Parts: sequence; C-alpha cells; structure tokens
Amino acid sequence: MVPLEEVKKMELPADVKKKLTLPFEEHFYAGHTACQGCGAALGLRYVLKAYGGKAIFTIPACCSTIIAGPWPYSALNAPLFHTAFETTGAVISGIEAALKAKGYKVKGEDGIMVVGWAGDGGTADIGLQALSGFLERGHDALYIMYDNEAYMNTGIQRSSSTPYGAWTTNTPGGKKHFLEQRPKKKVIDIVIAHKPAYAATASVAYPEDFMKKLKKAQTIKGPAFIQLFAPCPTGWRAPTDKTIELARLAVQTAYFPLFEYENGKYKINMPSPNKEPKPIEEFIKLQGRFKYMTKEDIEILQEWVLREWDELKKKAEIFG
Amino acid sequence: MAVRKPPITTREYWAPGHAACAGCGPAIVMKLATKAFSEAMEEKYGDPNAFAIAHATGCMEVVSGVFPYTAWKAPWIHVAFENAGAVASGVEAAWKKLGRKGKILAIGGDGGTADIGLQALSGMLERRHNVVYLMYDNEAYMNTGIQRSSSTPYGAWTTTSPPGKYSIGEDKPKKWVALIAAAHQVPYVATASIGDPYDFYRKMKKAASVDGPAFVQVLAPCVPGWRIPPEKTVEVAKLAIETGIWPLFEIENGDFHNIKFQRFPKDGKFKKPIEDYLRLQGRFKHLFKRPEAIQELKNQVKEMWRILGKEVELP
Amino acid sequence: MNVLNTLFGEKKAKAEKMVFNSVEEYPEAPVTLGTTLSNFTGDWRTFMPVIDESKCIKCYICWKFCPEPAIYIKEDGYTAVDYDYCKGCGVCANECPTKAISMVREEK
Amino acid sequence: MPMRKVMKGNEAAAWAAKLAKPKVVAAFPITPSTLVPEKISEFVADGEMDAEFIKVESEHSAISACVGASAAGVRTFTATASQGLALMHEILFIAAGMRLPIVMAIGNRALSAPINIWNDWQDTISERDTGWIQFYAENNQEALDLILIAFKVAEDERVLLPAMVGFDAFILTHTVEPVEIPDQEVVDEFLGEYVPKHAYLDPARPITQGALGFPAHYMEARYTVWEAMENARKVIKEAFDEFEKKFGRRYHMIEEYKTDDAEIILLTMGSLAGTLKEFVDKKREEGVKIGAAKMTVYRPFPIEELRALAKKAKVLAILEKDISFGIGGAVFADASRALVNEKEKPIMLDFIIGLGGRDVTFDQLEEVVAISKKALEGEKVEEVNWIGLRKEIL
Amino acid sequence: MAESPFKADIERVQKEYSEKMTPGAIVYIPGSSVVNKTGGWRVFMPQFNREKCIRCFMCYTLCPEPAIYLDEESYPVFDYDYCKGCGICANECPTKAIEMVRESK
Amino acid sequence: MPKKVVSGNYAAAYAAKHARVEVVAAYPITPQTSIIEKIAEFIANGEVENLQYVPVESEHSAMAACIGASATGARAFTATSAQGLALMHEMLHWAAGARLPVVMVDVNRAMAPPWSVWDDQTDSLAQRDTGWLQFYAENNQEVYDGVLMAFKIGEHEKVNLPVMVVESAFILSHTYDVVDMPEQEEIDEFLPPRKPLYTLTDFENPFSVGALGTPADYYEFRYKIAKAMEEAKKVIKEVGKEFGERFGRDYSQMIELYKTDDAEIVFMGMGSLMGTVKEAVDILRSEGYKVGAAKVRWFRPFPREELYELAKNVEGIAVLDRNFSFGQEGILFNEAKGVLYNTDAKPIMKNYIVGLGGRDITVNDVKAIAKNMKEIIQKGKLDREIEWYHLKR
Repeated sequence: MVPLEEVKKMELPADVKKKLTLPFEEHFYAGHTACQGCGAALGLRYVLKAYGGKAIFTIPACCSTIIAGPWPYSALNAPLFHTAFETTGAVISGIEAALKAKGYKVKGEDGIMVVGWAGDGGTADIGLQALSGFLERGHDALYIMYDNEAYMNTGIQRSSSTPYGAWTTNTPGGKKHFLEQRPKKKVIDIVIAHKPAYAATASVAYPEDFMKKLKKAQTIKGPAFIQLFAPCPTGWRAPTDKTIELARLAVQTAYFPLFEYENGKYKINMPSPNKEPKPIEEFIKLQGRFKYMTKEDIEILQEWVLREWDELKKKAEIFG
Repeated sequence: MAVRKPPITTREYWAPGHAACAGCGPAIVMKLATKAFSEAMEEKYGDPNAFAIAHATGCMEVVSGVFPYTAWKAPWIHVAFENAGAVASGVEAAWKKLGRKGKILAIGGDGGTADIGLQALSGMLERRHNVVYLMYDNEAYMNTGIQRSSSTPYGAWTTTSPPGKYSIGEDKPKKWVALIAAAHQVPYVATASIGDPYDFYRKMKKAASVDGPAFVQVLAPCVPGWRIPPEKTVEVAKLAIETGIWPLFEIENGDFHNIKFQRFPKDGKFKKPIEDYLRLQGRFKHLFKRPEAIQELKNQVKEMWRILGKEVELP
Repeated sequence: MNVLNTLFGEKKAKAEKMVFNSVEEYPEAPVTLGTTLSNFTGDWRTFMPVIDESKCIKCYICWKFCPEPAIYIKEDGYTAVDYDYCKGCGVCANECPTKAISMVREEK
Repeated sequence: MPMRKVMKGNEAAAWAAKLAKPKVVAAFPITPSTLVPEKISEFVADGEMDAEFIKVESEHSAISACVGASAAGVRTFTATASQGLALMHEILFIAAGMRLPIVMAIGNRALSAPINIWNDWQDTISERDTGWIQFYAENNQEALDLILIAFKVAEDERVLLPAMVGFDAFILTHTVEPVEIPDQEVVDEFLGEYVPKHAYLDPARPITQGALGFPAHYMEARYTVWEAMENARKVIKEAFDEFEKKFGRRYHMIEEYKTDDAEIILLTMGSLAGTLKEFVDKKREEGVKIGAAKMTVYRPFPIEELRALAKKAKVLAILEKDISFGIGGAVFADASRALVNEKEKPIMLDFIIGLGGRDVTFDQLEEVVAISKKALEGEKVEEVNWIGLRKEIL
Repeated sequence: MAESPFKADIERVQKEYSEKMTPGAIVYIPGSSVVNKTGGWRVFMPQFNREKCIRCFMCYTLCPEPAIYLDEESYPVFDYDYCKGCGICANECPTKAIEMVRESK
Repeated sequence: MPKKVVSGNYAAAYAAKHARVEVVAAYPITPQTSIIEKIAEFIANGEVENLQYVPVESEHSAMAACIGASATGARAFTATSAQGLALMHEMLHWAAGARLPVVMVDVNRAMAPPWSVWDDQTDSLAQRDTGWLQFYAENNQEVYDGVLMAFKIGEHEKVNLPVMVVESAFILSHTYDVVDMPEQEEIDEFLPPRKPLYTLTDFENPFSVGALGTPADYYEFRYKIAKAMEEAKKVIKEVGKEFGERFGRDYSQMIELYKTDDAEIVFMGMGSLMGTVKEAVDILRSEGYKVGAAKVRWFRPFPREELYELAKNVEGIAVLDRNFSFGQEGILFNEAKGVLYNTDAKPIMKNYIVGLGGRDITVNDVKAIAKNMKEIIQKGKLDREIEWYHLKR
C-alpha cells in the first residue's frame, strides 16, 4: 500500500483535457471482478462518467452484480440497489416515485438520474414485464440493457436476445443440428411499441455517441431506454482483446445498427452513414460461438441482418 | 324458402348457463373465437375439435368454470393470472410430443395480457410456439371491480383512476399490445372489434390457420365497467371503429410497412366524431366538462394512427 | 517521479481489505462499506501491456477503452498502466492505432 | 448392466431425468442448478433424449409451462434453485392443487438479500406449505435415485402430487462422485409409462381444469390434497421397497446410524448427514453414546418414524440449514408435532447451522454435543442455537 | 322446430352430474353450465317477428350466451331458459324484427 | 375522537393516509382492491400531499417498487391477497433481507386451486419464513390500529423489518363497522416521519445495498434479522402500550387473553374468527364450561413466552386453524406445540381445521369443539390430533 502522503493529486495539462473525448473523472473503481475485456464493465464506466456519480443505480442479479462487488465492497461511486433478476423496471419506478414524493429533482441537468442497469436476459426475458410497466407508466428514469446476447452469469445459456446460429451451453451443436434456431428478439422495437420518450441503441465501441445518448436520456422528460451492445469475450469464445473490435464490427455490418427514437421520430446515427454494411462473416469469424454454423446458417443470418437494416432505413424515412 | 347457410359454424364450444353479465362483450368473443377456431381446425386437420384452451384468470375464466360446472366444451385449463402464454407453451409442447395435431388457444383479458401476463406472452411469441393468443380488451380490470390497466384509454374513469379535483381520470395513453406483439415479428397479428363480428371471425380463423404464433386483440365492451346499457355493447364497439378510436389492422411477420387496414376511410377522414363514442359511456361522462381532455384524447388517437403510418382527420 | 495513480489517488491508498471478526461489527443491513480498489486484480494477468512512448501519439484511445479502468494519464500527457489492476485483456493494444502498446508475457 | 460414472450432482439429476424419459422439460438458468438443463439440452441435441425442451423466459414461466404440459398428460421435469424457486411460489400451490405430478430438482441454495449462491435449505423449506412432496439427497447417487423415486411416488394414483428433490448447492451440485446409472430397461419397468387418468386436455374428452371453488367445495378440494399427502407416506415406503428390489439400494423415511443405545441423536437432512456419520464414529471412539439420523423425506413429514427414533434418545438435536424468522428452525417445529403428545419424550434442541454455505466443521458439531450434554445433565440451555457464528453470542 | 344444440349436454349433465370432489377439482362434464337456467335473470325478453326477419344471422352471431340457435330454415330460435334479456339482438337487428318487452312473471 | 363507519379495507386505506405514506405501489386483486381504490380517490381529491401511487403491472412489481421506494427513504405501503401475495414471495424475502420496513395489508384469501376469493389464512401463513412481522386483526378497528402500529414497529431502529397486517376477506374487508380514528396531529405525534437505516440518496458516501454475500458474511446478516425479530417483541409491547396510553386501546399483549384466568380449556386462534369464539365463550361459561379464548395477535415474532404463561395453567388447548400445511398440520398448531415442547407446560393440544375457503364458523361449532375437548380431557387421551372440523363426510 502506498503511503497517503506520497499520493499526488494531479491536474491534467490543459491540452490533454481538450483532447479527451470523455469526461476525465472516474466514478467506476478498478479492482472489480469482471472478466478480462468485459464489455459490460466498460459500459458501466461510461454511464458513471456521464452522470458524474449523481445517479442511483439498480442492478438485478447478473454479471454486473459480481462486477459491482461482493459485500462489503462496491465498484460504483454511486448509490446502488441490488435487486432480484426480474424487477429492475419496477424498482426504478419505486425509486423515482419515492424521490418525487420526497421532493427531489429527478432528471434534467441538475436532477438525480435513476438508472436501471440490466443484461439481456434480465431485460428481454425475465424482466420484460417490469420494463414494459415502467415504460407505460412514464416514470422519469433510464433503463439500460447491456446486451451480451446470452445468460453469461449462469454460464452462457441462450436468452431471447441470442442471435440465430449461436452456440450456447443449452443450444449446443449436437448430432441433431441444434444451435440457437430463433432470430434475436428485437427488444428495442418492443420498447418503441410503447412510445417511450426516448429510446436508442448504443455500442461500447462508440462511447462518444453513447455519452451523447446518455445526456439526452437525462434531459428528455419521461422514460428512456438504451440498448447497449457489450461484447462478452468469455461467452462469445473470443479473444479478450477483441471486445471493441467486435462491438465496432457489429455496427459496421449493420448487425447492431446505431439509431435513436425521439418524439416518435427515428434517426439513424451510424459512424459512416454512407457505407454499405460489411459482410456478416467479418463479425462472426472472430467468435468461437459461431463456429458450428454451416454456410446456409450464415446466409440465413446475413439475410436477417440486411432485412432488419432495410426495415430500419424505411422507418427512418417514413418517421424521420 | 331456401335454407340460407349462416356465415359461421353452428358447432358450439361455449355453453349457456355461464355467469357473465347480461350483454357481456367478452362472452361474445368466447363464442365466436372458438367457433372460428374449430372451422380453421377442420379445414387444416379435418378435425374441428383439434384445439385446447389455456385461460388466464379474469372475468371469462370466473364466469365459465365454477366447480362442478363448466361452460366449455373444449379441453380447457386455467392456471393463474400471469401465465396463460407459458401454460399454452407447455400444452403445445406436450401435444407435439404426443403427436396430437391441432393448435392451442390462449385467452387473456387486457390486464392479464398487457400487464401481469405480458412477459409470458412475449416468451411464447419469441419461442415461436404454435399458439394463438387472444386478448379480449375491455380496457380495465373488470373482474376485481374496474381498476385501470395499462390498456385503459386516456381520460377513462376507473376505481383507481377516479376523476377529481386533481385528476381527469386515467392520465396515461393506452398501451397497444398488438404493436408490441408485432414487434416480435410473429407470423400474424391483428386487431378486431365485436362491432364487426365477421371481420373478427375471419381474423381468428386466419390466426388459427397460420403456422406458428399469432396474436389477436379484440375490443369487447364491458357493461358494468363502461357504464353502458347492456344492449349497447355491440353498438359501442361499432362506434369505436367508425370514430377512429379503434383501428382494425393486420400485420404479418412484423412488417410494419405493409399493414392491412379494414374499414379505414379512403381519404383518411373519419365521419363520426369521437364524442359519439364517448357519450354512450358513463366512464367518459366527466370528460364533457373538460373539452381539453377530449382534445388530448383525439391527439393521442391521431398519434396512434401516425405510428401505423396513416395521417387521419377526426371531426 | 511519483505519480502513483492519477485515476484514484487517495482513494486507492486508503482502500483496504475488510475483515469482520464479530457479528457486532457488521452493519444492520447489507450495505457496502468500501470500494473494490483494495482488490488488486493485477495478479490475474498473463500478458502485460507495455507502452512505447516513442510511438504514442496521445490519442487516449487506450484510456478510453480500458474496462477496469487501469490506464491513467501522466503529467507529461503520455498514458501509463496501473499494473495493480490491469488484468491483461489486451483491448488497449488491439485498439492502439500506432501499435505503441505491445502485450508481453509476464514473468512471475 | 448398470454403468458407473464419475459425475457432478447436477449431472446425476440430468441422468435421472433422461432415464425417466419426461416428454417436456421447461427450465430457466440459475446458479447452481443450470447444469441440469444444460446437460439435458445436450442429451436432446444428441438425440439421446426425446423431450421437448422449452427455454422459457423466467422460472415463473418454467413452472407454468410444466403445469400446462403435465395437465396435457405427459411426464414433466424441471430444475431450479433459490430465487428461481421463490419466483415459482404461486404456481407451486397451483401445481399441487391441480394434482399434477411434476418432478423438480433443486440445488438447495440460500435466499437473498444479500445475494448468496451457496448452500442452505431456505429455498425448499420456505415451500413446505405448498403441497409438494420433498426429498433431500445426501449424495449424488441419492439425487439420481430419489428423482426416479419421486416420479414413481408423484404419479401414483393414490398420490398425484408434485415432488421436489433437493441436493445441496456446490457440496453436491458441483462435486464429482462415482454414481451408478441404472439400466434403462429396469428404470422403464420401475416407472412404467405415465398414463394419466385424471388430467389430459384431450379434445376427444374435453375437461375443465382449474375451475373456481366456492366455499361449498373449496374445503373438500383442499382435503383431498391432504389425503393424497397422507397416502404418500405409504406409497413412498412401497416405492423404497420396490427400488431396493430392482436396484439394490435401500432408502428410509428416516435413516438411522448407530442410534440403538444412543443418548444423543443428531437429526439432519441432505449432505450434512455424511459429515454427521463421520463425526459419530469419532465420538463413539471417545466413548460418547451418540447416533445420527437423516430425514430423506421431509414432506409428508415422517411422524411415525420420528416417534420411533425419539424413543431411543434422551436428547434429540436437530441440525438444520434454515431459519423461520421469529420462531426458529422449521424442522424443529415440525418434529415437535410428532412428539408433543407423547408420554415419554426426549429433550429436543434446535441448531441453526451452515446457512449460506458456511462450512460445518467438527468443532461446530462438538459445540452441538456440548450443548446437548448440558441439557442431558439437566442444565437449562437455549432451545434455538446458532452454531458457527463468528463470535460466541449466546 | 330444431333442437337446441345443447340438448345432449343437458341430458348428460342430468344423468352424470355429481358433486363428488375430483382430484384437482377437475370438471369432467363439458358444457355442464347448462344446468344454470340464467333465464331467471331476465327483465325484458326478446320477442321475435318472423315476418320481418331477413336471416342476416346478426342476432345469432352476437348473442353472448349463446341463447339463440337456428331452426331448419335458419330462422333464429330463442332459448328462454338461458336468455338473460340483454337486448343486443334487438339493438343490432337491422329490420327491427326483434323487440324487447317487459316480462310479466 | 372522530368515528367513521368504514369497511376493513377502507380502514386500512385511512390508516395508510393517516400514517402519511409517501409511496403506494399496488395491483388489483379481489378482495384487496378497495384499499387502493380508496387511496386513488384520496389522491384524485387532493386529500393527500406527496403521495405517489404507482399502478404497477403485477404484484411482483408492486413489492419490487415498494422496496425501491423504501430503500430511497420513503414510507411505502401496499396491499394484496392470496395469489398476489404468493407472486410477491421472492420479493418478500428481499424486503426483509434489505431491512426495509414496508407495510403491507394482506386480505386473507384462500389459495388456488380451486379458485376461491374467500377467507383463509394459508396465504399469509405460508409467508412465515420470509422475515416479515405479522399482525392478525380481529375487526376493522384492529385493521386501522394495526397499520398505524406496523409503521411504528417496523421502522423502529431496533427492528427495521417489514410488517404485514392481516385481515379476513369479506368478513372484515367488505363489512362496515365503526372505527375510531384519532386526529391527524395525534397520529403525527405517535408516528413521526421515518428515520431510515440508510437511503439511496446518499451521494456523499455512496454504497450499494444487497450485494453478493459470500459464505464469509451471509450468515451474520441472517442472524441480524433473527435478532431484530427477537427485539421486535419488546418493541411491539412498548408500542402497543403507548398506543393504549394515547388512544385508549391497549395492544401491549401479543396474545389477547379472554376469560382465561380459571379456564381449563382455551380456544386459540387468529383473526376475525376469534370474535365468534369470544361470543361462544360467554355462552359456554353460562352453561358451566370453564373455557377461555386466546387470540394470537402477533404471529411473527411468535409470542413464545406469553404462550407458555398461558399454557402452563390450562388442561387443554384447542387450536383453531383456518389454514393448513400439507403433509403436516395447521400452522398455528404446528408452531404453538413447537415452542411448548421443552417446557413443563403440558396441556393436551388438538388441532381443529376450520373454515377453509370462507366456510362459516358459528358459535355452535365452537360449542361442539368445547364438548369434544372436554371428553378428551376427561379420558386423558386424544381421539385424533387433527380434525377437519367442517368437512362434509
């Protein structure tokens, strides 16, 4: 341990500060127990940066429970309530109601942010109903779904957010062909069907974009939802250093396009808007979970990606 | 005189003697839905009885099955409020293993579907079970005595959204479960109203005959809950279509760009004002002292049509 | 040079492992009492990132993408790794546009 | 010939499911039970198991789908633990009330908050009022055997109730032990095919399941569940007998170990029994008259067996990994039922031990014996004792 | 006049009905609710004028009970054992062939 | 003191209002619904300030929202019944584990199937392991008083546990009776604003609640709850006494004793059925039976000491259970025997299962039970331990 007097508080040089594209302050502590290259941990770091710690978090039982730390430690420099798997939407509703009853300012530039942070299983499956109730009742809070496309905490089981053709421990490739057979559930579309105040997709590979969306979620009144693409090297059977690359490729192949929905209007915000999507192979070839896919499987997935992408472009045209 | 053939089958799966209120809209739904189902099953499998029903707790469950009686003439199971979708999934899986041909019909009210049962519904749709989920929408929890659900429309009186000095009644827009279901990209999603029974019948038949999951949301007025005279049930449901407050549409495979509409005015102009619909119902009585609330409701209806890709005019 | 950790500074120095020997020492409700900073995850590492300052263009991409976070910025504007926490995932090396970071097998 | 394989408790449960040939499995992942459905999905993927595996979106839906499938007339299996079981709570009542013989494997795990994934029995004990039969396994072999027995008992016409088999989180679920896998043919003979006479959801014979019960009928409906549970006592014993004949392993409602001349008897369930047996051996060497007993069946509660056991003891020490706040251990309260109106009865003491995966050590057991001895000598001791707290607190 | 489609059910329930508790309180006689003669709830009763009827089947389609069935010629028959007198049939009849009259009991 | 003629459910709603609850999250279910209806009315008419009503989409979410609100420092209230309570089950454990003094009214209703909306105690008693305090009300006045006391007791610094106030379906929930309601100022004095153990709005020293507890620490937190439950006994008595001093109705006894001083036989039970029992006791006394009644007000924490004091002086206890634990016995009977087990109190105890699913319990029933008990005592031998009293045979 370093003696306290030797610890020097440093002021960053002005030119460095100017170059930084994200807030400098850290509210997410190192020493947490996420796996190497964890996308979800990185996501949490960004959210805490965006709100400067002035946010109340709710995390259901998931990887982030472990990441946020076992008792008596916490990796978040913000109040955090650990709750049951299926209740994120309900607990943030309760927190928001209590803050209002107690006369706190909620949301807005200087208000308290109420943030639900749940994985894809806790959102698309077991927590969908609580999410729906939260959106429908119009609470001033933000729900972030960090999407790593399976139940990673229990050891990689398929969720409804798992893509077609993926290996998981309960969709193993066996003698009978038995990989995940259903397309990824479009939680963002289900959310938009609720007409929320704000909904968006984001990716850990584009933190500036994510940060912008977090700020919007803070200022727009009403319920907000962000689906954050957060690769899991462990569950995707990918090298740990590829996290960002994978997240970037998911956007570039239009597998996980970036867009937002505000006031009934769609807006696509792809980093290079005029480029055609890269072939999906580029995304899947880096990952062990896709190695059992046949050529036909890849074609099916490619077709789905492009169809969804077209659909989104049409929506942006009609509801632009 | 020549014998005319009725446009719906004369087979019955819903027996009289049930305890629904006189003029009950959902009771009409039960009758027509099972008839339509049996016609579809006969055409598809040659066996009109090839279906079973999984029912969520709600009015129709309570009035139809009181031990030792039942109004059902089809195999029927009720488990709880929040899990009709999951129970139907289980029955369907068992039938598959038993080699039984046919389809499962899951039924829930708006509370059991839009609120407490939404997740089980979502799971069922996402897993692509061969089930039709029928939501009979009477726009509140009627069984427990008229509490608001997320399907309750803006401005409506219920016992938990009473109008008062600080309240105009329900203050949130209606949740459209059909759109949420369609976002699951299932083969078939439709809305219907008992104000147009044959349209509903056709849609139920279509839903029953597609392979995979389907969802139908049907408007079924409730006599005590809406504060209407019993004979007006169907009339109100018809007005809902004619004033534009209740859209009739079909969405296949989640394709929001090719929505099929029924009884939509060609020019997008609805002829009857929404007030005609509201006036018949005691639950909206207080709105007539608050014209701004009616205007807000109209705005919400326009917004709903806009989401469906239509610009409309409301008188 | 005595920049020990500009990311967490005093907080890191103060962080310590907590041991409870009696039920009376526990708080009434399960509220946490400290930060994870006392947990030095650096020993998970197999490969360690080494920064070659001659190649560094101070773009701070490595700082941006570190999931721990274990990369900090020194007074001179170059980045450095806090090896107490770095788990050696390699994201920084993979994202570095000038290949200024290389992953080296660690001798223990 | 039966095959011997080294496997984890979860795998043993999955093997039991495979042997029982359920037609529908619906499950949701949760630590420490996830490996059960995982293994089953492998069996299904490899074509070794002909079951429909529904990957539901929550435990609530898992049990709901099982209810649906069982009501449609097929053998049904699921697995869960802890919070998952708690989320199923409402539907557990319903499964029992509808008389559906679903079998469920539980990796016994503590309940929140704080979250804890390690072993205690709070999850299943909290479901003791739901009308489910409950078995507790001491080792992986028992986990496998008891699941087979559970099917046999649950589906018996005199019973028709769901059953759960608990085996301790990590201590069994994730620990490998040699397990004998019975021959498929013998299991088929033992279980037979499930042909329900009461619940089938068949269009050829339409029935209505889950109707409303007015006060005129409700009480009788509940009474038939109670009767079924009473019948289960007999049926379980018959199943144990037949199991021994077919597979050579003997089970008891309460299994006794060196109790004949014991003054102190330690009574427990699950994997802890193994530790107790070792401990008893040690104490016997030291000349202490001590014995151990293990309850294999917790619901229906083995009243007669407990009475017989109690006759042998002067102090009956109950070691349990659960706590009913505001009163004490649940097993203790239940055991008192059997004994309260007996003429001769032992002193009964309650020991709360090993919650949330706290290791149970010989030192702790020594403490149990010390307190029991004090009571034996007529000294006044606490009835409910927390053993293994970090500080001497009582 | 045609028979009620529920005739067989009525006969079966009369013959087999038992209050005996079944496992899981399962109801084994389909359509047994026909024993409840809900006609007793009625205040107004529908009166049918065959002359005006154009056999559009609207009343038959919309009766919630159902207490309307069809005769051999496809004209509606009102089963007053079950009709609760809601009046939907009269309200929806395009030719006013059905009229609600107060019932004297 | 103002008196109002209200149903049990309205009494609960008024109590919540007078307790100045800040967040109510509830979901409709028969027969609880009129509680939240009334609260919605209070809000619509502007009769309450700073009350947020969250019309959640399920009971599971109702409890979750109350937990979130309570953790944020608010006074949270909800109400439910039977299936709804069962659906909350997982979150009930959570509320107690996170030490949040949520108050809930449970309107006792039978568990399905078959489906029944009538009175039965199995729903609340099946939650006995969740770490909730449980108060059983005999009449509407006790519902009202119980809710006020529940907040004071649950929020007490030595307790910090959630409390369930239980009333009978229809028998209380929908039946009107006179209820004394103190003035708001008096209540405010009795029940000051909540001082939470922690709140999530602490941004200066942020912490997390309910994090993973490894085997190294989990056990201690459980012990803390068990200890708080023991402490609660003292707090209950203090608060009950204070309530009596302020408002004239004394609740310092966890078991209310009725004519037990010289009684040979005591009827023990909970909730509204004890009204009938007391009536029967009066009649039986006039016929020469030495009988008394013991109404268990607080089932959690279990009034072990008080029960012992009662039991050591009587010959027989007839435990009336409007509930049943399958494979075992009536739940009150189960626990009452357990706590007497190692004591020198050795009354003959018999379990009568009565009134499940709303079946009526009459004075004549109680009289017949008294006769049966008397025979047993004379013979010195039980005919049977458990009797399903109301069964059609």
